[in-house]
Amino acid sequence: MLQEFIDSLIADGLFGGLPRDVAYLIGMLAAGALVVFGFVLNVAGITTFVERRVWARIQSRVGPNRVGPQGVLQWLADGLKLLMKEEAIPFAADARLFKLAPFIVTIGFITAFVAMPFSSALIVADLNLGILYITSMTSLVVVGIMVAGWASNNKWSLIGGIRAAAQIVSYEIPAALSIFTVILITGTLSMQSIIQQQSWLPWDWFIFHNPFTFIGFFVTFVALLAEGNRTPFDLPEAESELVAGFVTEYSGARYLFFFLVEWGNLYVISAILVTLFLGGWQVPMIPVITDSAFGLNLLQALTFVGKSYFGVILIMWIRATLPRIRVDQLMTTCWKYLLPISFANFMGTALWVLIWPDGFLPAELLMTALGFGLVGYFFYRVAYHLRRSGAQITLSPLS
Amino acid sequence: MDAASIHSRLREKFGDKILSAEASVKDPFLVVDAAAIRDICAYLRDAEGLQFDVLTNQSGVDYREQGYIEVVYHLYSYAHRHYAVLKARVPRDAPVLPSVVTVWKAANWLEREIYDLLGVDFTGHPDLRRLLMPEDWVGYPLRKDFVEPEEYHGISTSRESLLR
Amino acid sequence: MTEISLFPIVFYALAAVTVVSALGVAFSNNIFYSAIALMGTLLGAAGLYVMLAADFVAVVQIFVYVGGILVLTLFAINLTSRIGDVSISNRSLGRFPAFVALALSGGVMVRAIREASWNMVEVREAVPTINGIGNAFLTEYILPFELASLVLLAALVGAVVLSRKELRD
Amino acid sequence: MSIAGFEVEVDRGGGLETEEMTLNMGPQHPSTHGVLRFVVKADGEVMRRAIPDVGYLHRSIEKISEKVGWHGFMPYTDRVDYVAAMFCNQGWGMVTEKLADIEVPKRGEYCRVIAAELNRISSHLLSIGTMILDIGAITPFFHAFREREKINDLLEELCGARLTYNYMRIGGVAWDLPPGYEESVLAFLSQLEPMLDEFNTLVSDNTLFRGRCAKVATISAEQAISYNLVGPNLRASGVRYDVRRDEPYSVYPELEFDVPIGLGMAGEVGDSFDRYWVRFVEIKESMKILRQCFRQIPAGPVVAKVPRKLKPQEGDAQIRIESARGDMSWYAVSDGSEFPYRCKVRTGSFAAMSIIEELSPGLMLADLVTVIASLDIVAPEVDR
Repeated sequence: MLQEFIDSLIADGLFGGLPRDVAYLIGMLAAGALVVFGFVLNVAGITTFVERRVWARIQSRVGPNRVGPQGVLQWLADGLKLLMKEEAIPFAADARLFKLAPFIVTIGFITAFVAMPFSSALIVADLNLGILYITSMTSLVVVGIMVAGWASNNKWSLIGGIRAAAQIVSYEIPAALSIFTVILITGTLSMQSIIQQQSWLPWDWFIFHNPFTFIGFFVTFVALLAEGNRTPFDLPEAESELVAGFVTEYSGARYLFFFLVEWGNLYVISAILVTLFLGGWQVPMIPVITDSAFGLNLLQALTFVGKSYFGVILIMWIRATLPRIRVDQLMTTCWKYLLPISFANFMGTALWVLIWPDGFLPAELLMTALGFGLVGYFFYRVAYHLRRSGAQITLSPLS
Repeated sequence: MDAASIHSRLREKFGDKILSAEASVKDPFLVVDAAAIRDICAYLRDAEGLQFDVLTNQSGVDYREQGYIEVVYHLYSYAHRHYAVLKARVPRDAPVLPSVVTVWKAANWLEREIYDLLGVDFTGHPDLRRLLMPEDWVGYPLRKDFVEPEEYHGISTSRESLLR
Repeated sequence: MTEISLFPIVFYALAAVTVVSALGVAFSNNIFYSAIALMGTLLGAAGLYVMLAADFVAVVQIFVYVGGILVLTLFAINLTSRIGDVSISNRSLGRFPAFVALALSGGVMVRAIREASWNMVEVREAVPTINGIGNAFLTEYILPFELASLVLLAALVGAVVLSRKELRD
Repeated sequence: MSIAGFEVEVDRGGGLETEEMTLNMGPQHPSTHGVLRFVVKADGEVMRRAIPDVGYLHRSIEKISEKVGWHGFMPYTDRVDYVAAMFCNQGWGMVTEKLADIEVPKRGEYCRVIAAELNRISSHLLSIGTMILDIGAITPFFHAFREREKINDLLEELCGARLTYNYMRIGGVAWDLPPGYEESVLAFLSQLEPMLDEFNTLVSDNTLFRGRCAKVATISAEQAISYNLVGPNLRASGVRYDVRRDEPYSVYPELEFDVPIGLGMAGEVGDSFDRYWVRFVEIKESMKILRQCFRQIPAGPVVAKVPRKLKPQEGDAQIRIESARGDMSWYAVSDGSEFPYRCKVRTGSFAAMSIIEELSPGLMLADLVTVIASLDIVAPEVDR
């Protein structure tokens, strides 16, 4: 995409007589800067604001509502405050690595957005290896966390770093296996091709493709939660046990970077799930809107971001509700339950694809019905508890 | 079992180790020989019909004029729902007393506290360290003749004006 | 106007990153620094793979070596004793044998470089390599592939045996 | 240990050889409930020993009592346990009344019980809320504190303060109930009921919460009695003992209530979940007591005539009351003067704190937090 765009710009003579490679370089840097400053940072920032408001609603509070209308600029204010704060580097810390760690973490996070599709055209680079690239790049984050934990020269940080490493390395296996389950169906690693093989109809989504992918979706969700250090797997920074885990000694801008990554990763997790299982940016062809390329892409991008934010809010909901599990429970969950389940999923899907290479519509419809039934039952239970407790519900997100 | 019968049973068992008994006060108490306190407590805990399984409170009181420190044991029995109060008196200048940690584990910290604040030395205590005050504190604050030091590690303990 | 290409510049930059980091691994006194320098080496090598149009190998290099092996290395370092000390070091041992080994292997390498016939290959369009790799692994090279996993298993068992307390006593 | 209902064998320590790590937890640490310090000897995540170091909140309240007089000490007792200050008020009042032979009027006793039981609810709400916060869930904490805030409002209406009440006096209470108090308390109780149900479904039935608490730091009945654990901690170990019921004081003989004990619902009797559960059920019992109090409260004076310069006769006395953290034992010595000769209070947290060192070996680092929270330790109560 980007290459064609730059080619057209060169043809228009925008780069004058510059050599082709230099033009590409400039184009790439510009695109990267645009993505980082125009999207990634804002996504992370806005997610913190959304999280605080969602939490506030769940916890019967108001939440930030002073900076800007309904407090939407709170994240900017917080970010600026952190940037202007004095940064304290502990005297006994290893200053060089201490400073390096946030950068490693941020690189691991931002580079993942290169292969992140937002619409059929809106993607920095539709890498042939898209999903593998994203998972391998996000594994850089754990290196940064470990460096942060060690360089802080603080035992709480060290334990946090070790916990993070043990957790992420363990959960990478079920996550990867579950992701590969989808790859078995698609036969490609490219994010765009994966999405193109689904459609906007729910039973064409890979979550409802067969029973194994249905379970695989939940396995992936749990494993990615653990990789993103989110509750109930937020052991690396468990504030009641480890003070703040690997970020204990960080302050100011470096602290900001860690939290940027933490909240940005929420979006990455959801986007991976949406791409693999929930139909990505696929939209119905509504004649008036999708006639123009702009309208089509806008609708697709809105769909994708909307679905992703649904996942983000789900993760926030989980974080607001569940307690944290213990280290031994964490390892048991991974090695004794998730890993065998994901192996079974992998084999099951392989067989399924062998038998029905083009999918089996009755099973897809059945799985869809089951999925929607589960969601419906969930809301029925929620309504039951709300009635029983006589809670007062305010549906308006604003107040 | 009321205070009088507990007294008579103890008198039967320990004889003159029971120094005196006071029955006509709010909480009837026995004054016992300090050296025998552990045996008496062990007996009180285990004997049939007594079974004082809890040490609800153990306090030290400094009687400066009388010249002794009194360690008061408040016992209670969940099985029989009765109380007993034992008092052991040790001289102020050499307050030494057998520890009852082996009888009730609750005595561990209670005795450490008394050691910390009144300076009573409990022999046989497994871990007799200061509990509330800093390890390097000099003096026993709950003694009546304790005078607060002017400063602690260069930090003044007094202020010129309370409103500053 | 000559068409200057960024290709060699990028190549030499990546090569420099790789070599400098590798030197850092070897010469750093701090074992943790060595491990971090290793990350630079691995990432540089991944970059070189990309330049060779071996995209799959590059990504797997990061996925396995950085995401897996390096993390485990750091993990192991963090769990070693006296990790709190600032002066944990990997002192150089046995300089003379090392020199001999260096001389021998260096000689072999120089000879290999001089005697190799360096053919220039036409620059091709980068094509996806996954299919080829997959087919090769599961048909022609299936025996070495499976043997490699056996070796890894043996190494794993060996590591556990070495670190068991009761067996060492 | 059990995760999601499955029994799981976990090898806690042993096997691989590792080096012991000394961790200094506190005095500033998010979950030490005040200012506590633990020196933790850990083998990785598993603790070999956690040695408590208390005294960071020592304000020498017992020494102060010797300088301020019988009446004047009452506000200081608030600071013994600032989470449940009414009980300290009541304890000091009762021990002085016992020494000076003062009879509290019936209405005064009822006012005391109403205030104390409200305070017990608020203290238990704080306890279970922070326990869940320490285990990692955030929302239940806010739900508990929302209700606690309403109790604070009610107590503020009663005595003008939200934390350190100084409501009771020697011989009764400072003021009668404000007009309309019964209605506001009963309205509060009726909306607390559904909130507790909601809390129950959100927390008590939560698999992860149960997994974190089940079979963690189990205290047997013998251990609990030997360490003189009191109140909810004792009852969680299966000992059905409540000072209010078994050594009645005040007007508790006239009130009907149950004494809950630990049932081993999540794992075994006396584990962390039972300690949580006993507190949870006790909130409901306190609500029952409050409703009865308002039905039975007689008219009359609320405070007895007590001389301004109180000089109890020489002697000593001990009383025990059931505070929110269990049996609180007050011992006071009078030398016949205006000032207490010695005052000693043995609190629930003091006993609970001393057992942690014995419980700690083999627990995980995360469990230490659970244990501190489930024993409901309030640091100022330990140090006084």
